[in-house]
Amino acid sequence: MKAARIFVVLMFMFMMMTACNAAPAAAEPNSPGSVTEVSGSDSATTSPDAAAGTPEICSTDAHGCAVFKPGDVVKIGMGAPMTGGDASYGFDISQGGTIAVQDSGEFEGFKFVLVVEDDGGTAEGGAAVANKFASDPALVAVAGHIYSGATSAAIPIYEKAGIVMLSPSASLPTLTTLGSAVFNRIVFTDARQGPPAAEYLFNKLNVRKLAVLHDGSDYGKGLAETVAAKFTELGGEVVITEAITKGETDYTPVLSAVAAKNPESVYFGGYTAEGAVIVNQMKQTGLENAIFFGDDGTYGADFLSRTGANGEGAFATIAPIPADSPEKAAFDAAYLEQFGKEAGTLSPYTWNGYDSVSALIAAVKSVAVVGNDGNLYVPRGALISAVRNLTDFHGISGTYTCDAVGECNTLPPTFVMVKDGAWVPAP
Amino acid sequence: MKKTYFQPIQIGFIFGAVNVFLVLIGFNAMVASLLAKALGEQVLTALPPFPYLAAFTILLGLWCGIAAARKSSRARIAGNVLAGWLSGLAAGSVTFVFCVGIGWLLSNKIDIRNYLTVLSFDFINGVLMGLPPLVGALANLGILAAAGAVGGLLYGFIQSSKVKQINQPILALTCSTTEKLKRLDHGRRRLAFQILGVAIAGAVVIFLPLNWGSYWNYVAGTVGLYVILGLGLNLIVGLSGQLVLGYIAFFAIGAYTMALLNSPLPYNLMWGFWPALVLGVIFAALAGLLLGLPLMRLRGDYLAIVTLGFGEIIRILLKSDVLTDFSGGPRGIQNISGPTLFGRPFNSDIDFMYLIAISVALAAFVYNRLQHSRPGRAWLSIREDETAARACGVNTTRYKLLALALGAAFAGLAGAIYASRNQFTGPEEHSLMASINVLSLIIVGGLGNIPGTILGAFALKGLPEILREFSNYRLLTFGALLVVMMLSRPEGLIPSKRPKYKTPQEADGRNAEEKNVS
Amino acid sequence: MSAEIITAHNVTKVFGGLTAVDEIDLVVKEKTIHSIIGPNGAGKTTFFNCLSGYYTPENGEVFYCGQSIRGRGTHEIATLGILRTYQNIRLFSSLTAIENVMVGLHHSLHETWIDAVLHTRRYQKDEKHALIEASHWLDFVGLIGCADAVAGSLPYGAQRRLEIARALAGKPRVLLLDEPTAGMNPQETLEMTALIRQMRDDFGITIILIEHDMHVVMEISDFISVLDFGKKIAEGIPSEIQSNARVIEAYLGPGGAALAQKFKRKTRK
Amino acid sequence: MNETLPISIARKGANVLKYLRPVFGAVILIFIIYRLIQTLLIQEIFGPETWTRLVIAGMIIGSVYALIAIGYTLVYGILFMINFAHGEVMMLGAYTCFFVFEALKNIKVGADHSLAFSNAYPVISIIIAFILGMSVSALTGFLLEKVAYRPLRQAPRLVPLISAIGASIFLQNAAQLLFSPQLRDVANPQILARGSGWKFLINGSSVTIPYTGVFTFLLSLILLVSLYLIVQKTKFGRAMRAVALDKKTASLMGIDVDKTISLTFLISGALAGAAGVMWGLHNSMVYYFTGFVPGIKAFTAAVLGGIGNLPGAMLGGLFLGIIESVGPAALGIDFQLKDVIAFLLLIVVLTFRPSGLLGEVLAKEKV
Repeated sequence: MKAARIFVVLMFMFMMMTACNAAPAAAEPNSPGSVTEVSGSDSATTSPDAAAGTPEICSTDAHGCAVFKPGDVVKIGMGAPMTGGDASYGFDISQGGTIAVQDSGEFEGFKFVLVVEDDGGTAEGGAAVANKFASDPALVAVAGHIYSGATSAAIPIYEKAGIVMLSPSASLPTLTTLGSAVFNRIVFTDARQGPPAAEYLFNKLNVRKLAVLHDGSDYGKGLAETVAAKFTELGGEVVITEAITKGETDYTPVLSAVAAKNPESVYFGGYTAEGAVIVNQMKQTGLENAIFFGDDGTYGADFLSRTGANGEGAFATIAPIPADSPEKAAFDAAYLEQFGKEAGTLSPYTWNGYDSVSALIAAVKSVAVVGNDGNLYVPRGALISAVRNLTDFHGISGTYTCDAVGECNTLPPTFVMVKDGAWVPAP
Repeated sequence: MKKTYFQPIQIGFIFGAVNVFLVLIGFNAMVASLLAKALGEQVLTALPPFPYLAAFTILLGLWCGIAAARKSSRARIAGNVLAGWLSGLAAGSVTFVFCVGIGWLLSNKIDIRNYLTVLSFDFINGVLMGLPPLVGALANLGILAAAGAVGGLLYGFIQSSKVKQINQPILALTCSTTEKLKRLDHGRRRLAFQILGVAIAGAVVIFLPLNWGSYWNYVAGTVGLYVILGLGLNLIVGLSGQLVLGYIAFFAIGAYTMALLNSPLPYNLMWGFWPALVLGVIFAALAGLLLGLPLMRLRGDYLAIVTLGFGEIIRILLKSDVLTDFSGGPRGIQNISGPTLFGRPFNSDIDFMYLIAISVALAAFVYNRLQHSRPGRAWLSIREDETAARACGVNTTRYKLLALALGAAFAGLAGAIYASRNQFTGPEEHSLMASINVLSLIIVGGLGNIPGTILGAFALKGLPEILREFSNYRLLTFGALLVVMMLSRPEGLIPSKRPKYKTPQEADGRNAEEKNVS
Repeated sequence: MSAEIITAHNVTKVFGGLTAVDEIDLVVKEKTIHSIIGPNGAGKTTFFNCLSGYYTPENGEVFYCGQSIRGRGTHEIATLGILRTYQNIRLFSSLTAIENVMVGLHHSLHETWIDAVLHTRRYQKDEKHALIEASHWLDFVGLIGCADAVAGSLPYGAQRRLEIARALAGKPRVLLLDEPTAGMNPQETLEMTALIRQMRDDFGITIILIEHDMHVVMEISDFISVLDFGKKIAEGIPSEIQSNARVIEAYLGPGGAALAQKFKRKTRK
Repeated sequence: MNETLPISIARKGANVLKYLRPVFGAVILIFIIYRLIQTLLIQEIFGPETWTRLVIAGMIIGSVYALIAIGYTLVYGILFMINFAHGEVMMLGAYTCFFVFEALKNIKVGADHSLAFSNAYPVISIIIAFILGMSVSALTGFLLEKVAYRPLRQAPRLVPLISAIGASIFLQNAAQLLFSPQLRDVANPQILARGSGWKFLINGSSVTIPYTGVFTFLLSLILLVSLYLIVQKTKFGRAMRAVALDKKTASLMGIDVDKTISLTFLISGALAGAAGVMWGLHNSMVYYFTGFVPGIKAFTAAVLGGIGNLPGAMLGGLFLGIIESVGPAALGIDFQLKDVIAFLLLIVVLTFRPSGLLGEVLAKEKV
């Protein structure tokens, strides 16, 4: 009997909702000037008496302070795809972040922890995770999100909550042009490496006929477009522009079509998985003599292992890495020790993950103050500006200085090539 | 006699295998840390302390014992205990072998994480509870065996009459209330339920959004949108019996209409939310018609695969270079402006929650009215037997098209709201998996009825959010649950029932309801 | 003599090599009960399918009230007033009995989906009308007791009657019954024959009947056509058919005269 | 009597639909032909070597699709259910291939124990890979049926489908959590190293026919033929067809329906396993999502050829593969849109032949 069933269902809804409701904190912590106090590790109550030891800054701060009692942990969030086809990125970057948390130790006896939530890389997941983070008063900053789709949907929510972001990998150009105060990123974007790559191709390698491929992702596509534009501007000819389907393992049809235009070089915007396949299959499709030119996505150890001899003479643009600094070596060792894999085998963004988290923690340390009541106060507004004003932060995959819109990886790229089965600086 | 020993052991082996599998994917560590959290301990490392890991093993053992005891239904408690113990022993022996294996790895410092990713040394150490390999393995064996026996004992107790007596009063109470309700006549009973239902719904819809935070608003909103989608697909699959797999394409059309009309890029049209909403619905419906026209001859899985193709076509086109200028390609379309109401912006999470609640109510209303009408009956007849329906004078082609168009319109509505709520839409939002989700939710809920759809939407969109605590294991758990749900309730959580009509003859006192046994 | 309502003019239907219906001419007078008999595989049902528009004959025309209905969709023909039942019952088995009949009423209602959503006056009117009509027809076939029973759960005889009720709801001027008494016990058969008569007498429906039970046929038919191997081999009033040698051969094989005698005597009683 | 006729006997314009389908088809066909003429005759973008390469690539990927599609169609023919998890079964086969070669790579043989087993005895190691891969997948398919499908045999048609979807999600994530989400490189034997194959020149540029490709094609052909013989000639095949037509009657005739169905799943699983190993050998990259897209494509292929029809599945697979690789070039469209072309073609085919290229065989579907 229908009415009865509707009734039952509604009851069920009600109970379920309230049950879930009990778990995370319901408070919207960050109204201007308010003080939210963290009791336990993840539930917040605004209590007047906490105002006793409140430092000046909290009352003036645009988004108020996050308050931690002694023994509480300061949470850094990360929204990443941990399930679905792109999970390897989520795993890798979050593992990098975990090590960063371990390395950056405590602050005045307050521990840090990285909270990783699965957003599946989609806007729906991104918004859900963002809302979850926004309703957790113990969470002060977000290292993410990983995919641009999720990030686009997440930004407005963090904007409202006043939580600062520092994405290790979201490369969609328009993310920083929308005038968001909280969003910053350390990823090496299209605009940074595209034009120089084109110039290098045209001037150093004397390429005149270029074929441009990309993997249809926003990252690869944007890159390909910038390169093509610059290259034609320089007077070269882009003979063909094709997009491949990500995640496949047979691109001979596309490459055959490319070969028919016999270009001198093939520029590919995308990641190692597809890049390696292309390099291998170029050899069977009449592109033996064309130079393969990749990006920071195709750079990496597994590119070498996958292409073997075929990879000889392939180029790539990468962020200027402080030539294997001791920190980097230490990180790689720690990564291998903890996760049983070489750093960078899961995705090219391991080190970015480490850097974004450690940069965020550093920023928190720079703004946090211990009130005379022994509580830790993290002024969110100050934190936001601190991240935006990041200057010469020496990470293991680059030196970061954030500009006015939140692009933190602004140095020109360095060029590398494969010689005798190893990446070496290109001439 | 042989069987009585054999069956528990068999069950035990299955559980042992499951245990090994769960350990190999690190599930035990996750559960253990959940336990730790529940008991108010902070777990900052990936691996919780040993006792909790042991607790997981104990729980599994208990379950194993109970299962075994239930299977070999013995009268006496001793029998249950024996069965539980045997199964626990069997499970333990499987685990023992496994533990010896990983113990050997540990003692020889062989790192195979490159292949089995969780088997780090301290994880193995955790599984062995910090004891030397053989001892640890034996400990596992012991724990499982003991827990199995205890499980058997528990089951025995549950069987024994004590517990039943405790249940008696409750049973009596429920029975009596249902009796009371039964005694009310049809109309009054219906009314009572409806009032109650509406009251609860009102409570849920009006009060909760205000005070349960943006996160649960968002989740509830998503569930709501999927309820709309589910109802739309139910018109097509549930009522008119056309299996459509690319349903999300219509959702995409709605979303992109909203996006293109209400975002600065690429066109900066800014028509406002409401007109875009209406247009989204209309375009989706038209798309449904256009897709339907050539394909109405196809049936069953042929239609399914073709519509699947349609969905993929839409997604790939939206993503492709060809339409980049139009749809933003893989980047999708960003900061879509939210709705405004009477001049004031109407785009906070709470506002959207209300908007979605109203849309759900509207969708349910429309669906319900269509269901009990001439078109509704025509659809049902097509689902049941297309040839006979045509022989009754039903223009099947026209009604199939109608179903497709209306269903698509529902999707368009959901899509438009979705886009403007996320302020973003991109091609990957509309992948095949989304279509499959919608189909699953209507079938899990129970094909062709509203409460089922609502419950299904909860199961499929609410559950993964609730399973967030399971971190990386949520989809795994979700998949397993999907199978279990289907196995336990093949007709769906709430099976459909046929409506009862009050024939004039009944009014004359000839009460038909009693006579028939349906 | 009343007018011709259905006229088939050398209708031919071929499946692959086999000619199921071979140049059949048939004239059905209005308000008669016209039986089509013949041994199994004589093409009776195929001919029905040609009449009801399920097949379009390769050759020949079917005239309904003097107008060709060639190439009309089944549902069109149904709306024109030619309805049918099936040899193997085809009900909407998971719908209730009354719903089945309401589907039968489909084309006599006019509400659109918009009416249904808005509950316009037309909707109210139609639904009320539908309910009354449907229950009337259920009453007529004596199933009003199980109005809300799921059709699939009804006993065999009841299902047959329900199928007829569904057809009647469509306001037929011609009703094609395909073996309505198949698999019924004598009692049910009697009821069914009575029902068929009643339909003709009370509602003036022309009934075309496929039937194997000779008693039934001889009892109620006004006119009989006999098919064999797709061809029409005889036509006439029952008594003529009984004495027709070709028919007897068709049924009993060559030289079944003796049997034919018995046959006659039995029917004379 | 004519005055009593319903007016509606004068036909309303309802039958526009009748003509719409041909028109729709004609439009698409005309477009295709137009583009073909454009690219082939007028512009002449590609030389014969390109066309050869395209066709080769198409046939290889097509035969992988065919291998998976055969498994699909086999199960569909018997249970009328879309075994959505079939792609995942294939994925497990591919993983097995990866693990086998990893293991064999580390077994050193030869005089100075420097030579990897897989390089020393490539044929043997490939055979091992196939045996293991096929058995793992077969076992998976068998368990899948036992656990997830058998209890639902009486349930409505869509229910097993959802259960299958659940199983598919489960298997994907299980593989991810067990073996990590990393993209794995299969350590092929040297002779099957990437890009190795018969090379020959077509006007001046070398065209490669990879060994693995030829192998894939032959294998799928062999398996198809043998399977066809099994279904048509053997006692088990007869049992299968009987079960497909009518389970109840079959069981009355003394056929063990459960056993037959289990066996069918074993076989289709083994086929998927073979496809997986081929995938590993040919593309030499494996990860937990490997099965998803090929699964969908293979199902499309099965439908294209006519569900339940073994030669149809083979044909559909090859057809799909070739269309995917040749289509874009021939029509002068972005390769990104190859799936669009494939699916459009599917729509066209099905609008004109509603039951696939070769039509259904095992039994007619129940809706």
